[in-house]
Amino acid sequence: MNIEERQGITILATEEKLDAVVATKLKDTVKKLAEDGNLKILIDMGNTRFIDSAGCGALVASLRVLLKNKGDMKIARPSPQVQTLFELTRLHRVFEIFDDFDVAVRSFS
Amino acid sequence: MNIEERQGITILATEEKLDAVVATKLKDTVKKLAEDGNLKILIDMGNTRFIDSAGCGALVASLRVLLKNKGDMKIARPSPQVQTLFELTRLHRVFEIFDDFDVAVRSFS
Amino acid sequence: MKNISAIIQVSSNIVFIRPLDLFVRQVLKQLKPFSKNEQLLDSLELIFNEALVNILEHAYQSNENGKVQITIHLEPEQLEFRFEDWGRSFDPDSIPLPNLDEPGDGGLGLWFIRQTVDEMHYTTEPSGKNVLRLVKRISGIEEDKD
Amino acid sequence: MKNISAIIQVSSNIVFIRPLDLFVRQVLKQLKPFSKNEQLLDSLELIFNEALVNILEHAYQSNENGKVQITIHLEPEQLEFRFEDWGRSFDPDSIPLPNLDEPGDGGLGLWFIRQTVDEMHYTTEPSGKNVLRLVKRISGIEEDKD
Ligand SMILES: Nc1ncnc2c1ncn2[C@@H]1O[C@H](COP(=O)(O)OP(=O)(O)O)[C@@H](O)[C@H]1O
Ligand SMILES: Nc1ncnc2c1ncn2[C@@H]1O[C@H](COP(=O)(O)OP(=O)(O)O)[C@@H](O)[C@H]1O
Repeated sequence: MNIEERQGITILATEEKLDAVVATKLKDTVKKLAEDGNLKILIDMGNTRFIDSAGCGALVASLRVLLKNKGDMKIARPSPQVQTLFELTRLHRVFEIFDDFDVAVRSFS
Repeated sequence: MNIEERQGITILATEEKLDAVVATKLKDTVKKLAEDGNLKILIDMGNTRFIDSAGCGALVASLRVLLKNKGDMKIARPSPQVQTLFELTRLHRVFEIFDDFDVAVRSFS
Repeated sequence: MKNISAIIQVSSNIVFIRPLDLFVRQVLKQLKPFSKNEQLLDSLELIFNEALVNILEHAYQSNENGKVQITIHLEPEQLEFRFEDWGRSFDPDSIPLPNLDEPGDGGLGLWFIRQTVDEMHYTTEPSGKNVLRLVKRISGIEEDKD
Repeated sequence: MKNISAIIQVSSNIVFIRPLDLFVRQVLKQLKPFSKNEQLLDSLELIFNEALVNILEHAYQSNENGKVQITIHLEPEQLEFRFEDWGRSFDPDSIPLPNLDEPGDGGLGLWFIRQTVDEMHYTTEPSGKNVLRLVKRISGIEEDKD
Protein backbone atom coordinates (compact mmCIF):
# COMPACT_ATOMS: atom_id res chain seq x y z
CA MET A 1 0.00 0.00 0.00
CA ASN A 2 1.29 3.43 -0.90
CA ILE A 3 0.01 6.68 0.59
CA GLU A 4 0.36 10.10 -1.00
CA GLU A 5 -1.07 13.55 -0.44
CA ARG A 6 -2.26 15.58 -3.42
CA GLN A 7 -4.29 18.81 -3.33
CA GLY A 8 -5.54 18.07 0.15
CA ILE A 9 -6.62 14.57 -0.81
CA THR A 10 -5.04 11.41 0.57
CA ILE A 11 -4.44 8.88 -2.17
CA LEU A 12 -4.12 5.31 -1.00
CA ALA A 13 -2.89 3.03 -3.78
CA THR A 14 -3.68 -0.65 -3.27
CA GLU A 15 -1.39 -3.41 -4.51
CA GLU A 16 -1.88 -6.32 -6.92
CA LYS A 17 -4.26 -8.06 -4.56
CA LEU A 18 -6.75 -6.54 -2.15
CA ASP A 19 -7.48 -9.80 -0.36
CA ALA A 20 -7.80 -11.36 3.09
CA VAL A 21 -4.04 -11.01 3.52
CA VAL A 22 -4.16 -7.20 3.50
CA ALA A 23 -7.80 -6.48 4.42
CA THR A 24 -7.09 -5.70 8.08
CA LYS A 25 -4.13 -3.54 7.18
CA LEU A 26 -6.28 -1.46 4.83
CA LYS A 27 -8.99 -0.95 7.47
CA ASP A 28 -6.43 0.01 10.10
CA THR A 29 -4.64 2.38 7.75
CA VAL A 30 -7.80 4.24 6.80
CA LYS A 31 -8.92 4.42 10.42
CA LYS A 32 -5.57 5.93 11.40
CA LEU A 33 -5.71 8.39 8.49
CA ALA A 34 -9.20 9.50 9.50
CA GLU A 35 -8.19 9.88 13.14
CA ASP A 36 -5.33 12.10 12.01
CA GLY A 37 -7.79 14.32 10.19
CA ASN A 38 -7.31 13.02 6.64
CA LEU A 39 -10.95 12.94 5.66
CA LYS A 40 -10.81 12.95 1.87
CA ILE A 41 -9.52 9.59 0.78
CA LEU A 42 -9.18 8.25 -2.72
CA ILE A 43 -8.50 4.53 -3.04
CA ASP A 44 -6.51 4.17 -6.25
CA MET A 45 -6.99 0.59 -7.48
CA GLY A 46 -5.09 1.08 -10.74
CA ASN A 47 -2.54 -1.57 -9.77
CA THR A 48 -5.04 -3.99 -8.28
CA ARG A 49 -5.89 -7.01 -10.38
CA PHE A 50 -7.86 -8.97 -7.80
CA ILE A 51 -10.23 -8.35 -4.91
CA ASP A 52 -12.02 -10.93 -2.73
CA SER A 53 -14.85 -10.77 -0.19
CA ALA A 54 -12.45 -9.69 2.57
CA GLY A 55 -11.18 -6.86 0.36
CA CYS A 56 -14.75 -5.73 -0.37
CA GLY A 57 -15.50 -5.86 3.36
CA ALA A 58 -12.45 -3.74 4.15
CA LEU A 59 -13.52 -1.10 1.64
CA VAL A 60 -17.03 -0.94 3.12
CA ALA A 61 -15.64 -0.68 6.65
CA SER A 62 -13.28 2.09 5.51
CA LEU A 63 -16.09 4.06 3.91
CA ARG A 64 -18.12 3.75 7.14
CA VAL A 65 -15.26 5.14 9.21
CA LEU A 66 -14.94 8.15 6.93
CA LEU A 67 -18.66 8.87 6.76
CA LYS A 68 -18.87 8.67 10.56
CA ASN A 69 -16.12 11.31 10.71
CA LYS A 70 -17.89 13.46 8.09
CA GLY A 71 -15.26 12.61 5.51
CA ASP A 72 -15.52 10.86 2.17
CA MET A 73 -13.91 7.95 0.37
CA LYS A 74 -13.99 7.30 -3.37
CA ILE A 75 -12.52 4.64 -5.61
CA ALA A 76 -10.52 5.10 -8.80
CA ARG A 77 -9.57 2.75 -11.62
CA PRO A 78 -11.09 -0.61 -10.70
CA SER A 79 -9.91 -3.53 -12.87
CA PRO A 80 -12.47 -5.63 -14.74
CA GLN A 81 -12.41 -8.23 -11.95
CA VAL A 82 -12.92 -5.57 -9.29
CA GLN A 83 -15.70 -3.90 -11.26
CA THR A 84 -17.44 -7.25 -11.80
CA LEU A 85 -17.36 -8.04 -8.11
CA PHE A 86 -18.61 -4.56 -7.16
CA GLU A 87 -21.56 -5.05 -9.48
CA LEU A 88 -22.33 -8.57 -8.26
CA THR A 89 -22.39 -7.35 -4.66
CA ARG A 90 -24.12 -4.06 -5.61
CA LEU A 91 -21.20 -2.14 -4.09
CA HIS A 92 -21.08 -0.06 -7.27
CA ARG A 93 -24.11 1.72 -5.79
CA VAL A 94 -22.41 2.23 -2.45
CA PHE A 95 -19.06 3.58 -3.67
CA GLU A 96 -18.42 6.55 -5.88
CA ILE A 97 -16.25 4.98 -8.58
CA PHE A 98 -14.16 6.70 -11.27
CA ASP A 99 -12.42 5.15 -14.25
CA ASP A 100 -10.29 8.25 -14.62
CA PHE A 101 -7.86 9.11 -11.87
CA ASP A 102 -7.77 12.89 -12.45
CA VAL A 103 -11.53 13.15 -12.59
CA ALA A 104 -11.63 11.29 -9.27
CA VAL A 105 -9.18 13.74 -7.67
CA ARG A 106 -11.08 16.77 -8.97
CA SER A 107 -14.39 15.38 -7.76
CA PHE A 108 -13.45 16.04 -4.15
CA SER A 109 -13.34 19.85 -4.59
CA MET B 1 6.48 -15.49 -28.55
CA ASN B 2 5.83 -12.65 -30.93
CA ILE B 3 7.47 -12.24 -34.34
CA GLU B 4 7.79 -8.98 -36.22
CA GLU B 5 9.69 -7.71 -39.23
CA ARG B 6 11.46 -4.36 -39.07
CA GLN B 7 13.96 -2.91 -41.58
CA GLY B 8 14.75 -6.38 -42.89
CA ILE B 9 15.35 -7.73 -39.41
CA THR B 10 13.19 -10.36 -37.75
CA ILE B 11 12.43 -9.46 -34.17
CA LEU B 12 11.45 -12.35 -31.97
CA ALA B 13 10.12 -11.18 -28.60
CA THR B 14 10.27 -13.78 -25.84
CA GLU B 15 7.69 -13.96 -23.06
CA GLU B 16 7.92 -13.71 -19.28
CA LYS B 17 9.79 -16.99 -19.03
CA LEU B 18 12.28 -18.50 -21.46
CA ASP B 19 12.33 -21.88 -19.77
CA ALA B 20 12.11 -25.60 -20.46
CA VAL B 21 8.42 -25.17 -21.29
CA VAL B 22 9.15 -23.03 -24.37
CA ALA B 23 12.76 -23.95 -25.20
CA THR B 24 11.90 -26.38 -27.99
CA LYS B 25 9.39 -23.96 -29.48
CA LEU B 26 12.04 -21.23 -29.63
CA LYS B 27 14.55 -23.51 -31.35
CA ASP B 28 11.96 -24.73 -33.85
CA THR B 29 10.77 -21.20 -34.57
CA VAL B 30 14.27 -19.89 -35.26
CA LYS B 31 15.08 -22.92 -37.42
CA LYS B 32 11.95 -22.33 -39.49
CA LEU B 33 12.70 -18.60 -39.81
CA ALA B 34 16.24 -19.36 -41.01
CA GLU B 35 15.00 -21.94 -43.50
CA ASP B 36 12.62 -19.32 -44.88
CA GLY B 37 15.55 -16.99 -45.45
CA ASN B 38 15.18 -14.76 -42.38
CA LEU B 39 18.84 -14.58 -41.47
CA LYS B 40 19.01 -11.47 -39.29
CA ILE B 41 17.29 -12.27 -36.04
CA LEU B 42 17.04 -10.11 -32.96
CA ILE B 43 15.82 -11.82 -29.80
CA ASP B 44 14.06 -9.10 -27.80
CA MET B 45 14.07 -10.18 -24.16
CA GLY B 46 12.54 -6.95 -22.83
CA ASN B 47 9.54 -8.83 -21.45
CA THR B 48 11.50 -11.80 -20.12
CA ARG B 49 12.05 -11.92 -16.39
CA PHE B 50 13.46 -15.43 -16.14
CA ILE B 51 15.65 -17.81 -18.10
CA ASP B 52 16.82 -21.31 -17.12
CA SER B 53 19.41 -23.73 -18.48
CA ALA B 54 17.00 -24.99 -21.13
CA GLY B 55 16.39 -21.41 -22.28
CA CYS B 56 20.13 -20.75 -22.48
CA GLY B 57 20.53 -23.97 -24.46
CA ALA B 58 17.80 -22.94 -26.89
CA LEU B 59 19.48 -19.58 -27.52
CA VAL B 60 22.83 -21.25 -28.20
CA ALA B 61 21.21 -23.76 -30.57
CA SER B 62 19.42 -20.91 -32.35
CA LEU B 63 22.64 -18.94 -32.81
CA ARG B 64 24.31 -22.07 -34.26
CA VAL B 65 21.53 -22.52 -36.82
CA LEU B 66 21.90 -18.93 -37.97
CA LEU B 67 25.68 -18.98 -38.16
CA LYS B 68 25.52 -22.20 -40.16
CA ASN B 69 23.24 -20.42 -42.61
CA LYS B 70 25.53 -17.35 -42.72
CA GLY B 71 23.02 -15.30 -40.76
CA ASP B 72 23.29 -13.64 -37.38
CA MET B 73 21.39 -13.54 -34.11
CA LYS B 74 21.67 -10.87 -31.43
CA ILE B 75 19.99 -10.32 -28.09
CA ALA B 76 18.35 -7.15 -26.79
CA ARG B 77 17.29 -6.02 -23.32
CA PRO B 78 18.19 -8.89 -20.99
CA SER B 79 16.75 -8.58 -17.46
CA PRO B 80 19.10 -8.65 -14.46
CA GLN B 81 18.39 -12.37 -13.95
CA VAL B 82 19.10 -13.12 -17.62
CA GLN B 83 22.27 -11.02 -17.63
CA THR B 84 23.50 -12.72 -14.45
CA LEU B 85 22.98 -16.16 -15.94
CA PHE B 86 24.68 -15.17 -19.22
CA GLU B 87 27.70 -14.03 -17.24
CA LEU B 88 27.79 -17.10 -15.02
CA THR B 89 27.76 -19.36 -18.08
CA ARG B 90 30.03 -17.02 -20.07
CA LEU B 91 27.35 -16.73 -22.73
CA HIS B 92 27.84 -12.96 -22.62
CA ARG B 93 30.96 -13.63 -24.68
CA VAL B 94 29.09 -15.79 -27.15
CA PHE B 95 26.11 -13.54 -27.83
CA GLU B 96 26.13 -9.96 -29.01
CA ILE B 97 23.97 -8.30 -26.35
CA PHE B 98 22.40 -4.83 -26.35
CA ASP B 99 20.70 -2.98 -23.52
CA ASP B 100 19.12 -0.61 -26.01
CA PHE B 101 16.64 -2.00 -28.50
CA ASP B 102 17.19 0.61 -31.23
CA VAL B 103 20.95 0.29 -31.06
CA ALA B 104 20.47 -3.46 -31.45
CA VAL B 105 18.31 -3.01 -34.56
CA ARG B 106 20.76 -0.56 -36.12
CA SER B 107 23.72 -2.83 -35.41
CA PHE B 108 22.60 -5.25 -38.13
CA SER B 109 23.14 -2.78 -40.95
CA MET C 1 -6.30 -34.97 -22.35
CA LYS C 2 -5.31 -37.25 -19.53
CA ASN C 3 -6.60 -36.28 -16.11
CA ILE C 4 -4.39 -33.81 -14.28
CA SER C 5 -4.15 -33.73 -10.47
CA ALA C 6 -2.22 -32.01 -7.78
CA ILE C 7 -2.43 -32.66 -4.04
CA ILE C 8 -1.05 -30.01 -1.73
CA GLN C 9 -0.66 -30.11 2.02
CA VAL C 10 0.09 -26.95 3.94
CA SER C 11 -0.34 -25.61 7.44
CA SER C 12 -3.15 -23.12 8.03
CA ASN C 13 -0.78 -20.21 7.61
CA ILE C 14 -1.81 -17.14 5.62
CA VAL C 15 1.56 -17.17 3.95
CA PHE C 16 0.14 -19.90 1.68
CA ILE C 17 -2.98 -18.09 0.48
CA ARG C 18 -1.44 -16.14 -2.39
CA PRO C 19 0.98 -18.85 -3.51
CA LEU C 20 -1.87 -21.37 -3.71
CA ASP C 21 -4.19 -18.97 -5.53
CA LEU C 22 -1.45 -18.30 -8.05
CA PHE C 23 -0.59 -21.98 -8.41
CA VAL C 24 -4.17 -22.80 -9.33
CA ARG C 25 -4.50 -19.88 -11.71
CA GLN C 26 -1.20 -20.76 -13.38
CA VAL C 27 -2.14 -24.43 -13.89
CA LEU C 28 -5.49 -23.48 -15.42
CA LYS C 29 -3.93 -20.78 -17.57
CA GLN C 30 -2.01 -23.44 -19.48
CA LEU C 31 -5.19 -25.33 -20.33
CA LYS C 32 -8.01 -24.61 -22.73
CA PRO C 33 -10.58 -23.10 -22.37
CA PHE C 34 -9.13 -21.16 -19.42
CA SER C 35 -6.12 -19.84 -21.32
CA LYS C 36 -8.28 -17.49 -23.35
CA ASN C 37 -10.88 -16.68 -20.73
CA GLU C 38 -9.61 -14.24 -18.09
CA GLN C 39 -13.06 -13.89 -16.61
CA LEU C 40 -13.34 -17.62 -15.97
CA LEU C 41 -9.84 -17.61 -14.46
CA ASP C 42 -10.82 -14.68 -12.24
CA SER C 43 -13.92 -16.41 -10.94
CA LEU C 44 -12.11 -19.69 -10.25
CA GLU C 45 -9.23 -17.90 -8.52
CA LEU C 46 -11.81 -16.08 -6.42
CA ILE C 47 -13.75 -19.10 -5.21
CA PHE C 48 -10.59 -21.10 -4.57
CA ASN C 49 -9.36 -18.19 -2.47
CA GLU C 50 -12.66 -17.84 -0.59
CA ALA C 51 -12.80 -21.53 0.27
CA LEU C 52 -9.21 -21.52 1.50
CA VAL C 53 -9.56 -18.33 3.54
CA ASN C 54 -12.72 -19.73 5.17
CA ILE C 55 -10.78 -22.74 6.39
CA LEU C 56 -8.03 -20.60 7.88
CA GLU C 57 -10.44 -18.10 9.45
CA HIS C 58 -13.39 -20.25 10.45
CA ALA C 59 -12.34 -23.91 10.62
CA TYR C 60 -9.04 -23.02 12.31
CA GLN C 61 -9.98 -19.57 13.67
CA SER C 62 -6.65 -18.15 12.53
CA ASN C 63 -4.65 -20.74 14.46
CA GLU C 64 -1.69 -21.41 12.17
CA ASN C 65 -1.01 -24.98 13.31
CA GLY C 66 -3.90 -26.61 11.47
CA LYS C 67 -3.48 -28.83 8.44
CA VAL C 68 -5.11 -28.18 5.09
CA GLN C 69 -5.04 -30.57 2.18
CA ILE C 70 -6.09 -29.37 -1.22
CA THR C 71 -6.70 -31.47 -4.31
CA ILE C 72 -7.08 -29.99 -7.75
CA HIS C 73 -8.42 -32.50 -10.23
CA LEU C 74 -9.02 -31.82 -13.89
CA GLU C 75 -10.87 -34.10 -16.26
CA PRO C 76 -11.78 -33.26 -19.86
CA GLU C 77 -15.24 -32.13 -18.80
CA GLN C 78 -14.86 -30.87 -15.25
CA LEU C 79 -12.72 -29.20 -12.66
CA GLU C 80 -12.80 -30.19 -9.01
CA PHE C 81 -11.32 -28.41 -6.01
CA ARG C 82 -11.32 -30.47 -2.83
CA PHE C 83 -10.43 -28.94 0.54
CA GLU C 84 -9.83 -31.05 3.62
CA ASP C 85 -9.40 -29.67 7.11
CA TRP C 86 -9.39 -31.02 10.65
CA GLY C 87 -10.85 -27.96 12.35
CA ARG C 88 -14.34 -26.81 13.30
CA SER C 89 -17.08 -28.01 11.05
CA PHE C 90 -20.24 -26.16 10.01
CA ASP C 91 -23.46 -26.67 8.13
CA PRO C 92 -23.41 -24.71 4.87
CA ASP C 93 -27.18 -25.06 4.55
CA SER C 94 -27.61 -23.04 7.74
CA ILE C 95 -25.74 -20.04 6.33
CA PRO C 96 -28.18 -17.39 5.08
CA LEU C 97 -27.74 -15.55 1.81
CA PRO C 98 -25.87 -12.27 2.24
CA ASN C 99 -28.03 -9.19 2.62
CA LEU C 100 -26.77 -7.02 -0.22
CA ASP C 101 -28.64 -4.03 1.19
CA GLU C 102 -26.45 -4.17 4.29
CA PRO C 103 -23.01 -4.26 2.72
CA GLY C 104 -20.09 -5.24 4.89
CA ASP C 105 -21.93 -7.83 6.95
CA GLY C 106 -19.91 -10.63 5.38
CA GLY C 107 -21.32 -13.87 4.13
CA LEU C 108 -20.16 -13.18 0.58
CA GLY C 109 -17.63 -15.98 0.28
CA LEU C 110 -19.95 -18.96 0.28
CA TRP C 111 -22.38 -17.06 -1.92
CA PHE C 112 -19.64 -16.42 -4.55
CA ILE C 113 -18.77 -20.10 -4.42
CA ARG C 114 -22.35 -21.26 -4.87
CA GLN C 115 -22.91 -18.87 -7.75
CA THR C 116 -19.87 -20.19 -9.59
CA VAL C 117 -19.82 -23.97 -9.16
CA ASP C 118 -22.19 -26.64 -10.40
CA GLU C 119 -21.83 -28.79 -7.31
CA MET C 120 -20.82 -28.10 -3.73
CA HIS C 121 -20.61 -30.90 -1.18
CA TYR C 122 -19.54 -30.53 2.43
CA THR C 123 -19.19 -33.52 4.73
CA THR C 124 -17.65 -34.19 8.10
CA GLU C 125 -16.18 -37.65 8.43
CA PRO C 126 -16.32 -39.59 11.72
CA SER C 127 -12.58 -38.96 12.11
CA GLY C 128 -13.33 -35.24 12.32
CA LYS C 129 -12.07 -34.44 8.85
CA ASN C 130 -14.15 -31.90 6.93
CA VAL C 131 -14.26 -32.23 3.17
CA LEU C 132 -15.48 -29.48 0.87
CA ARG C 133 -15.83 -30.49 -2.78
CA LEU C 134 -16.45 -27.91 -5.47
CA VAL C 135 -17.18 -29.11 -8.98
CA LYS C 136 -17.41 -26.94 -12.06
CA ARG C 137 -18.37 -28.51 -15.37
CA ILE C 138 -16.51 -27.03 -18.32
CA SER C 139 -16.32 -28.69 -21.67
CA GLY C 140 -13.20 -29.26 -23.69
CA ILE C 141 -10.52 -28.96 -21.03
CA GLU C 142 -7.18 -29.74 -22.69
CA GLU C 143 -3.59 -28.65 -22.83
CA ASP C 144 -3.03 -25.44 -24.77
CA LYS C 145 -0.06 -26.08 -27.01
CA ASP C 146 0.19 -22.55 -28.44
CA MET D 1 9.05 -17.93 13.27
CA LYS D 2 7.46 -21.36 13.44
CA ASN D 3 8.62 -23.78 10.79
CA ILE D 4 6.68 -23.56 7.54
CA SER D 5 6.17 -26.56 5.26
CA ALA D 6 4.30 -27.49 2.14
CA ILE D 7 4.10 -30.92 0.53
CA ILE D 8 2.98 -31.10 -3.06
CA GLN D 9 2.26 -34.15 -5.16
CA VAL D 10 1.85 -33.81 -8.90
CA SER D 11 2.20 -35.98 -11.97
CA SER D 12 5.30 -35.50 -14.11
CA ASN D 13 3.47 -33.15 -16.44
CA ILE D 14 5.13 -29.98 -17.70
CA VAL D 15 1.92 -28.11 -16.99
CA PHE D 16 3.09 -28.02 -13.34
CA ILE D 17 6.55 -26.51 -13.87
CA ARG D 18 5.58 -22.85 -13.93
CA PRO D 19 2.87 -23.07 -11.26
CA LEU D 20 5.30 -24.77 -8.87
CA ASP D 21 8.11 -22.30 -9.59
CA LEU D 22 5.71 -19.45 -8.89
CA PHE D 23 4.32 -21.09 -5.78
CA VAL D 24 7.78 -21.37 -4.28
CA ARG D 25 8.77 -17.85 -5.25
CA GLN D 26 5.52 -16.48 -3.85
CA VAL D 27 5.91 -18.26 -0.50
CA LEU D 28 9.48 -17.01 -0.13
CA LYS D 29 8.54 -13.49 -1.20
CA GLN D 30 6.40 -13.14 1.91
CA LEU D 31 9.31 -14.00 4.19
CA LYS D 32 12.40 -12.10 5.22
CA PRO D 33 15.12 -11.92 3.99
CA PHE D 34 13.76 -13.02 0.58
CA SER D 35 11.16 -10.26 0.37
CA LYS D 36 13.82 -7.63 -0.22
CA ASN D 37 16.28 -9.72 -2.17
CA GLU D 38 15.21 -10.29 -5.76
CA GLN D 39 18.54 -11.86 -6.63
CA LEU D 40 18.17 -14.50 -3.94
CA LEU D 41 14.60 -15.18 -5.10
CA ASP D 42 15.84 -15.49 -8.69
CA SER D 43 18.52 -18.00 -7.78
CA LEU D 44 16.17 -20.12 -5.66
CA GLU D 45 13.47 -20.08 -8.33
CA LEU D 46 16.13 -21.17 -10.82
CA ILE D 47 17.47 -24.14 -8.90
CA PHE D 48 13.98 -25.28 -7.90
CA ASN D 49 13.05 -25.19 -11.57
CA GLU D 50 16.22 -27.03 -12.68
CA ALA D 51 15.70 -29.82 -10.16
CA LEU D 52 12.06 -30.26 -11.16
CA VAL D 53 12.74 -30.17 -14.90
CA ASN D 54 15.50 -32.76 -14.45
CA ILE D 55 13.01 -35.14 -12.86
CA LEU D 56 10.52 -34.72 -15.69
CA GLU D 57 13.15 -34.98 -18.42
CA HIS D 58 15.63 -37.46 -17.02
CA ALA D 59 14.03 -39.49 -14.21
CA TYR D 60 10.75 -39.83 -16.19
CA GLN D 61 12.13 -39.15 -19.69
CA SER D 62 9.16 -36.90 -20.45
CA ASN D 63 6.62 -39.62 -19.63
CA GLU D 64 3.80 -37.67 -18.01
CA ASN D 65 2.49 -40.51 -15.82
CA GLY D 66 5.22 -40.37 -13.20
CA LYS D 67 4.70 -39.08 -9.69
CA VAL D 68 6.70 -36.26 -8.16
CA GLN D 69 6.48 -35.22 -4.54
CA ILE D 70 7.99 -31.93 -3.47
CA THR D 71 8.51 -30.70 0.07
CA ILE D 72 9.39 -27.13 0.90
CA HIS D 73 10.52 -26.74 4.45
CA LEU D 74 11.52 -23.47 6.08
CA GLU D 75 13.18 -23.11 9.45
CA PRO D 76 14.52 -19.87 10.93
CA GLU D 77 18.01 -20.64 9.66
CA GLN D 78 17.54 -22.76 6.55
CA LEU D 79 15.47 -23.58 3.53
CA GLU D 80 15.10 -27.12 2.23
CA PHE D 81 13.67 -28.32 -1.06
CA ARG D 82 13.09 -32.06 -1.21
CA PHE D 83 12.18 -33.81 -4.47
CA GLU D 84 11.01 -37.41 -4.58
CA ASP D 85 10.52 -39.41 -7.75
CA TRP D 86 10.00 -43.04 -8.67
CA GLY D 87 11.76 -42.93 -12.05
CA ARG D 88 15.31 -43.61 -13.25
CA SER D 89 18.00 -42.88 -10.75
CA PHE D 90 21.48 -41.50 -11.40
CA ASP D 91 24.72 -40.76 -9.65
CA PRO D 92 25.24 -37.00 -9.35
CA ASP D 93 28.95 -37.52 -8.60
CA SER D 94 29.42 -39.06 -12.03
CA ILE D 95 28.17 -35.94 -13.82
CA PRO D 96 31.07 -33.82 -15.07
CA LEU D 97 31.19 -30.06 -14.70
CA PRO D 98 29.85 -28.29 -17.78
CA ASN D 99 32.42 -27.21 -20.33
CA LEU D 100 31.75 -23.49 -20.56
CA ASP D 101 33.93 -23.24 -23.66
CA GLU D 102 31.51 -25.50 -25.50
CA PRO D 103 28.21 -23.74 -24.79
CA GLY D 104 25.04 -25.60 -25.48
CA ASP D 105 26.29 -29.00 -24.42
CA GLY D 106 23.98 -29.00 -21.40
CA GLY D 107 24.96 -30.00 -17.92
CA LEU D 108 24.23 -26.54 -16.54
CA GLY D 109 21.31 -27.46 -14.29
CA LEU D 110 23.15 -29.51 -11.68
CA TRP D 111 26.00 -27.02 -11.75
CA PHE D 112 23.63 -24.11 -10.99
CA ILE D 113 22.19 -26.14 -8.13
CA ARG D 114 25.58 -26.99 -6.63
CA GLN D 115 26.72 -23.39 -6.88
CA THR D 116 23.68 -22.15 -4.98
CA VAL D 117 22.99 -24.60 -2.18
CA ASP D 118 25.00 -25.47 0.91
CA GLU D 119 24.06 -29.15 0.85
CA MET D 120 22.88 -31.50 -1.86
CA HIS D 121 22.02 -35.12 -1.07
CA TYR D 122 20.73 -37.68 -3.54
CA THR D 123 19.74 -41.17 -2.46
CA THR D 124 17.84 -44.04 -3.99
CA GLU D 125 15.82 -46.01 -1.48
CA PRO D 126 15.39 -49.80 -1.79
CA SER D 127 11.77 -49.20 -2.83
CA GLY D 128 13.07 -47.38 -5.91
CA LYS D 129 12.25 -43.92 -4.66
CA ASN D 130 14.84 -41.26 -5.44
CA VAL D 131 15.21 -38.40 -3.00
CA LEU D 132 17.04 -35.18 -3.82
CA ARG D 133 17.52 -32.83 -0.87
CA LEU D 134 18.76 -29.30 -1.36
CA VAL D 135 19.58 -27.24 1.69
CA LYS D 136 20.39 -23.54 1.71
CA ARG D 137 21.36 -21.89 4.99
CA ILE D 138 20.02 -18.38 5.33
CA SER D 139 19.85 -16.54 8.59
CA GLY D 140 16.86 -14.72 9.97
CA ILE D 141 14.04 -16.30 7.98
CA GLU D 142 10.78 -14.88 9.31
CA GLU D 143 7.43 -13.58 8.20
CA ASP D 144 7.54 -10.12 6.67
CA LYS D 145 4.70 -8.18 8.23
CA ASP D 146 5.17 -5.00 6.17
N1 LIG E 1 -14.64 -23.97 5.95
C1 LIG E 1 -15.44 -23.50 6.94
N2 LIG E 1 -15.37 -24.02 8.17
C2 LIG E 1 -16.16 -23.57 9.16
N3 LIG E 1 -17.08 -22.60 9.00
C3 LIG E 1 -17.21 -22.04 7.79
C4 LIG E 1 -16.41 -22.46 6.71
N4 LIG E 1 -16.76 -21.73 5.62
C5 LIG E 1 -17.73 -20.92 6.01
N5 LIG E 1 -18.02 -21.08 7.31
C6 LIG E 1 -19.08 -20.39 8.08
O1 LIG E 1 -19.95 -19.81 7.13
C7 LIG E 1 -20.04 -18.38 7.32
C8 LIG E 1 -20.17 -17.69 5.97
O2 LIG E 1 -18.99 -17.78 5.25
P1 LIG E 1 -18.70 -16.79 4.06
O3 LIG E 1 -19.88 -16.75 3.17
O4 LIG E 1 -17.44 -17.18 3.41
O5 LIG E 1 -18.58 -15.36 4.72
P2 LIG E 1 -17.58 -14.79 5.84
O6 LIG E 1 -16.34 -15.63 5.78
O7 LIG E 1 -17.35 -13.39 5.43
O8 LIG E 1 -18.31 -14.91 7.14
C9 LIG E 1 -18.80 -18.03 8.08
O9 LIG E 1 -18.97 -16.87 8.85
C10 LIG E 1 -18.55 -19.25 8.94
O10 LIG E 1 -19.34 -19.21 10.09
N1 LIG F 1 16.65 -36.07 -11.32
C1 LIG F 1 17.43 -36.73 -12.18
N2 LIG F 1 17.17 -38.03 -12.48
C2 LIG F 1 17.95 -38.71 -13.34
N3 LIG F 1 19.01 -38.17 -13.97
C3 LIG F 1 19.33 -36.90 -13.72
C4 LIG F 1 18.55 -36.11 -12.82
N4 LIG F 1 19.09 -34.87 -12.76
C5 LIG F 1 20.16 -34.89 -13.58
N5 LIG F 1 20.31 -36.11 -14.18
C6 LIG F 1 21.41 -36.49 -15.09
O1 LIG F 1 22.43 -35.54 -14.95
C7 LIG F 1 22.72 -34.91 -16.20
C8 LIG F 1 23.09 -33.45 -15.98
O2 LIG F 1 21.93 -32.71 -15.58
P1 LIG F 1 21.92 -31.15 -15.74
O3 LIG F 1 23.17 -30.60 -15.17
O4 LIG F 1 20.67 -30.63 -15.14
O5 LIG F 1 21.97 -30.85 -17.29
P2 LIG F 1 20.99 -31.30 -18.48
O6 LIG F 1 19.65 -31.53 -17.86
O7 LIG F 1 21.03 -30.15 -19.41
O8 LIG F 1 21.57 -32.53 -19.07
C9 LIG F 1 21.49 -35.13 -17.04
O9 LIG F 1 21.78 -35.11 -18.40
C10 LIG F 1 21.00 -36.48 -16.53
O10 LIG F 1 21.69 -37.51 -17.18
